[in-house]
Amino acid sequence: MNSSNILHVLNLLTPEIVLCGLAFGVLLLDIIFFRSDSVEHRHEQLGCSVIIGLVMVFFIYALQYMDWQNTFVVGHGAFVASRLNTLFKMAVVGLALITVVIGFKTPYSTHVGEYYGLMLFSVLGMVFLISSEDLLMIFIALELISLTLYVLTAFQKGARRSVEGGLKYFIFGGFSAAFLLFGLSYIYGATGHTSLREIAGALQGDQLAKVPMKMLGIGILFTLVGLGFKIAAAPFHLWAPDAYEGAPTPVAAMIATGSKIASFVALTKLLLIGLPAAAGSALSWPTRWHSGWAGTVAIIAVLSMTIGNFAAIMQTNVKRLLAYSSVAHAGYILVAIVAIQASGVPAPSAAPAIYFYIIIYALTNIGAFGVVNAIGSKAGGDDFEHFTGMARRSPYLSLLMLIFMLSLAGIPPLAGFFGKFYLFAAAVQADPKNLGLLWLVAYAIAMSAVSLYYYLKLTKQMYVLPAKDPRRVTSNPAMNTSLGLIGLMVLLMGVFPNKVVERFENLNANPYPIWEAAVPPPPQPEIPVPAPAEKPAVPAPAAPAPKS
Amino acid sequence: MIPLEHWIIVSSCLFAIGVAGVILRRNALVVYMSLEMILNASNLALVAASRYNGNLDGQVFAFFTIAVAAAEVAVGLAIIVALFRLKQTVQVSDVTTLKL
Amino acid sequence: MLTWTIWVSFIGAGVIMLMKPEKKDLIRWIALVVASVGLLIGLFCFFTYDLGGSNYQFGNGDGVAWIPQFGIHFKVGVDGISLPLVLLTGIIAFTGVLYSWNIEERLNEFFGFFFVLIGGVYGVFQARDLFLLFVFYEIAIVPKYFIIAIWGSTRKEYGAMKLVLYSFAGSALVFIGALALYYTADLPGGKTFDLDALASANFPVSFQLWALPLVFVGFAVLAGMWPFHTWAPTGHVAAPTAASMLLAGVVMKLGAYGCLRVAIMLFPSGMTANVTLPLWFPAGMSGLVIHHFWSSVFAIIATINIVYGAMVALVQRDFKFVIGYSSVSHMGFVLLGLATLDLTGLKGSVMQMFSHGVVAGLLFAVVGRMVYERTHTRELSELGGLIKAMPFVGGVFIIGAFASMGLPGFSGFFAELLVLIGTWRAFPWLLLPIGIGIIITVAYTLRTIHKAFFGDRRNDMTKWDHLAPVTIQEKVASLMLVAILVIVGLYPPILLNMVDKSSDQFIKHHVKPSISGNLARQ
Amino acid sequence: MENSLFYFFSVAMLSCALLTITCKNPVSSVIFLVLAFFSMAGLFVLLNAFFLAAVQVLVYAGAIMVLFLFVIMLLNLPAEEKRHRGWFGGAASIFVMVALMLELSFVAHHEKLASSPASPGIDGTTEDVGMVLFSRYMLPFEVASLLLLAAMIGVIILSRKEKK
Repeated sequence: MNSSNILHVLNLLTPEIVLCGLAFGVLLLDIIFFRSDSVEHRHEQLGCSVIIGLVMVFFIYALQYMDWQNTFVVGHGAFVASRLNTLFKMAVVGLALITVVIGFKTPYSTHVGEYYGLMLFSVLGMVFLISSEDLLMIFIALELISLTLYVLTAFQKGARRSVEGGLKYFIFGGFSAAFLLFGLSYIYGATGHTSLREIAGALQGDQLAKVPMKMLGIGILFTLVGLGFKIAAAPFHLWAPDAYEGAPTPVAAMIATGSKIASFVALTKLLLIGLPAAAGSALSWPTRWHSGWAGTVAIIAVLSMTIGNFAAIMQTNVKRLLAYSSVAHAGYILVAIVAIQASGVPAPSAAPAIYFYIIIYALTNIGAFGVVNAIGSKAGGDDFEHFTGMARRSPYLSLLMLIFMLSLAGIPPLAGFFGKFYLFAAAVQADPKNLGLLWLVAYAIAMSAVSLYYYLKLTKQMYVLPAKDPRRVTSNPAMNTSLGLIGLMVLLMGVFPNKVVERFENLNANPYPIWEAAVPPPPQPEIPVPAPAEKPAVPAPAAPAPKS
Repeated sequence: MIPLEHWIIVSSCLFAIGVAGVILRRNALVVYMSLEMILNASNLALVAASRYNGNLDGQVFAFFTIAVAAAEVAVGLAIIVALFRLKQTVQVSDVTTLKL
Repeated sequence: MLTWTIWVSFIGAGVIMLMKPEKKDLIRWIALVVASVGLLIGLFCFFTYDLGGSNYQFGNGDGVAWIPQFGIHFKVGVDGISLPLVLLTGIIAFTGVLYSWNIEERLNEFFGFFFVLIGGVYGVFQARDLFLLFVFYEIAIVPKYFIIAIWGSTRKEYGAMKLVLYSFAGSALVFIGALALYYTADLPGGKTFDLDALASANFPVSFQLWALPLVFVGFAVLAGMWPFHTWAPTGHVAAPTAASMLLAGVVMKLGAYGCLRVAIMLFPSGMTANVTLPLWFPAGMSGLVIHHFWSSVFAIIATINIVYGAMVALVQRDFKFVIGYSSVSHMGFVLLGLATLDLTGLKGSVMQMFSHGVVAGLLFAVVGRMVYERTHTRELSELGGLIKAMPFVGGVFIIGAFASMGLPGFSGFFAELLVLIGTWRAFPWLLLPIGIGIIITVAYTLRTIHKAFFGDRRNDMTKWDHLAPVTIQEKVASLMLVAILVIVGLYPPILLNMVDKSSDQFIKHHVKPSISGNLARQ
Repeated sequence: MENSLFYFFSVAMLSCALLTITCKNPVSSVIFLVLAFFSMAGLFVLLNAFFLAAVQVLVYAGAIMVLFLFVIMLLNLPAEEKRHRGWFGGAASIFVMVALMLELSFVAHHEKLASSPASPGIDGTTEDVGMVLFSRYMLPFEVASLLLLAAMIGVIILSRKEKK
């Protein structure tokens, strides 16, 4: 690495550096200037500075997004800067921004600076996870996210729920991280590489014969278990309801949205870029079922949809309901992940559909958590009974919640409907001649019909039952505005999804040139890799039996 | 020369013991120790694979794992201390406010 | 221009939703204006529909690209089959607002949900793109829940949830079928959801044989097809008057219309193909061959609907349940007409949709609004002798009941006659049970009229002395519905001409080319 | 020589690990785990990973386990632990353990894995590891520093006593 090279890398990393500086800045500001102020005051001042900083970072990403035509790779994939990644980073930063806004007037702890600092570190972890295409970086970034979120979950030290939620989250999370690491070590052991593209190279063509496939299979299985914890897919979801319920609502929102987006992007990349050759097939069981991760993911998807939806029916706490519903939604997304490589060649719409859906999902969920925070902090809790008759007490927030719930249930014209349509259409598209994945899609559609029941159960509390306590519930204008904007976006992305879809399909399909080691585009690239940005150019053949 | 197979077998045995520990023990501290064992099992596999693959990536990976494990243990112990201040227990099964 | 019926309803819903609930009269008048705009546009189009012109009119040609990545277009237009249903929606919406004049509670939300539902229904009847149709279909589902659960009566939350879950499960079946057919259709113009293009796709018969029942049953759930009809009586009974009018009058037609416009139009061969049932037989026989398998199955189910609905209606004690089950019974005629795949049967089916829409609206209005709101009971044994206290209501109900029985001179007569002729051609062996069903229909209708309005002399008639007088809104709405029944009954061509034209086109273009058998004789 | 050392360290490590999870007293668990980690360091030396062996002793056995001991002493935990799991939990964990061991060993045994280290053999000296660490893995290294910082802040917040 020569000096101009390092400068270029720094240039690529500008927003991350600014974000890091912001985290340090918030910590220092709190210690140096605001130590003696009241908690509310510190909360306001630091919150404002974080918001300003995040807006700045968001705009730097936006500039990068508009500026770039190429994909830059730093350190063999430890950091990949592409437009698609930047889009996700914008989403994550935007979600963090909303998280700060919805938690604005509800201080959970006297450690305000640390609260925001840890939140920003978590966002940093998400940003790095999104841009990593390297097993090591994926692991470290995931741990950065997890550790900060463990602490943030237990942040209300005086509340038993919070600390217990934190402990449960930590134990399950630590277990999953250990599984993930063990899986990664096997993948490394089988292929000898940590970079996803090098792994894919080691699995291509005649190289494949040299790879110990059973060992690789074990590695993939354990990695899936580890990442399954992160995305809260059943049967690895047990932490989710407790962590969501125990954590302060903005933190729960972060766990449910930002960290989900990042983990899904990492999972998609790992399977799509690194391991397409080991996909196997999950088409029309049992005749066209070949062992590989596709089958495993299909089973996890079925379990998630079943357990998530049926357990959600029994919940009487809104946050737990959202937790189980997020398990179900992870299942829907996994349906499309199965389809990525279902018939040996990548399904063209699968990856964009996943990207579209996780954005929609995150947007809807952060809105829902925002409403839960606004209502919960005023009504004294987030059980169903606290939401009874809310349509009379707070028509605006109730209408927004109605929109978010119906979007999650997949009712048009809201974004959730088109998102589901896109996911399932992409899944069927994987094998259009024989409709090989229709069994999975049909199951998913049936389960989403079940989901309407519990979303309506919550809205019933708000709209149908009479209020016990007639006092009105209001929230501050900043929160109202941002939640309203989210509601509007959920509506607009459902009515006019074509623009967004177009963007994702372009980003996914257009093979922007990739420049290894980050050299500005016009001069000669050091190692131009002839692969498209998000998928390998040569469709790898379905692997024969990668695991026992 | 010891074949790679033996290293992997030792590593998987350690992994299995760690998993059994997590399932068996209700004391959060011992659960943490079992988690450490799993991480170490992975380290062993990484370092062995690194030696037999002929690159240093695995060793560097293991180095990072140790750093991450240290951070993780510190956070976990801090949560336990916070919990202990509230409830005077470190038994996982005593965490009952939340339903499983 | 007809598209404005959709937009006006949605905009109206938004405006009303944002108003303060205290301004009740203003809300009511705005709702009436919104409904009458829809009705007037519908009427205008109805009378200007060019019988000599192209089949689809008032549309936007080949549509506007909406989501081009999936070949989804915003493509609307009506033919002689859907235009009467659009008009019907306008009529029911208008009279529904009038009958809801007495609602006091959360008025803005009520009319908000009401017009979202109406807008969705208008959309379904006008959509010519499968995706668009499905979107509107689902938009129409959720408001029903809130209308029933908030403003309903008698187990309202249960009834509402059951209704919504049944409809949603049905639409899930349609969704699966839609995805499957989208990718199976091998069209020169690429993948599309355009219904006309899909209709020319010639799906393989083996595909049609399983996709047809999926889509047909999915839609027919909403049409009250046995054995998925159980949502209908509970839902109708639980719903407030305007909602039961809408449910029985329009929403059930959505299901039947979907069966026609999607299932039969896209999969005609699925209806008529022969199926070999792999039964065990003595050596030499391979199995039982059933001709026109799905067509026969649906015809039999429709007959069950007619007979079963009538029989259950005969033993009901609750006035509203009688009407609820009679709806199930009458929807059987609609489905039967569709299942015949015969021009006359199809015409009868469409006529029956219109006629039953008006009749059901009228009957539910009488029972839910005019009787129950005054007497606060729907038990037939407690009613009785109402004709003296409310002669107007009694008269209207008797006319409606006669129309529903299918007496000549009312719209229902002609509709059922056509369906029966179609059935005679396609499935003559079904006429016997249908005949029994019609006799039972006469029986329960007369029984209800007798019990509710004349009744036992021993009953204490004085308790009805202080009933509130019938309001002007109720009178206007009732007279309007009665007038429509009579006009269509005395001069059927007003409706039949356009129905005839489009049904003929439908059979000619979609059913006949792909039929090997001799089911469609015209 | 190498073979016998390998078997010695492996057996020592696995038995110490087993003892760790079966001991009733958390303090003895910690001691056994330290022993297991020492054996692991020995295994690392056999793999020529000298730098890692040192780190293993310093960080794991030296720092992390001391932290454990420190917390156990701080909380003054009772030696006896109630066994809530009963025989079912024990049987389940033994089953899982044996199944995992057999499955993973079976997989390792049936793969054609390398029988001898790659040539040229690589040495995990501090210099070699450092070279890789600060070139290719520069960025993860920086992120790891953030991770440690975040963990530090979190630990301070969580474990400090609040003034009432």
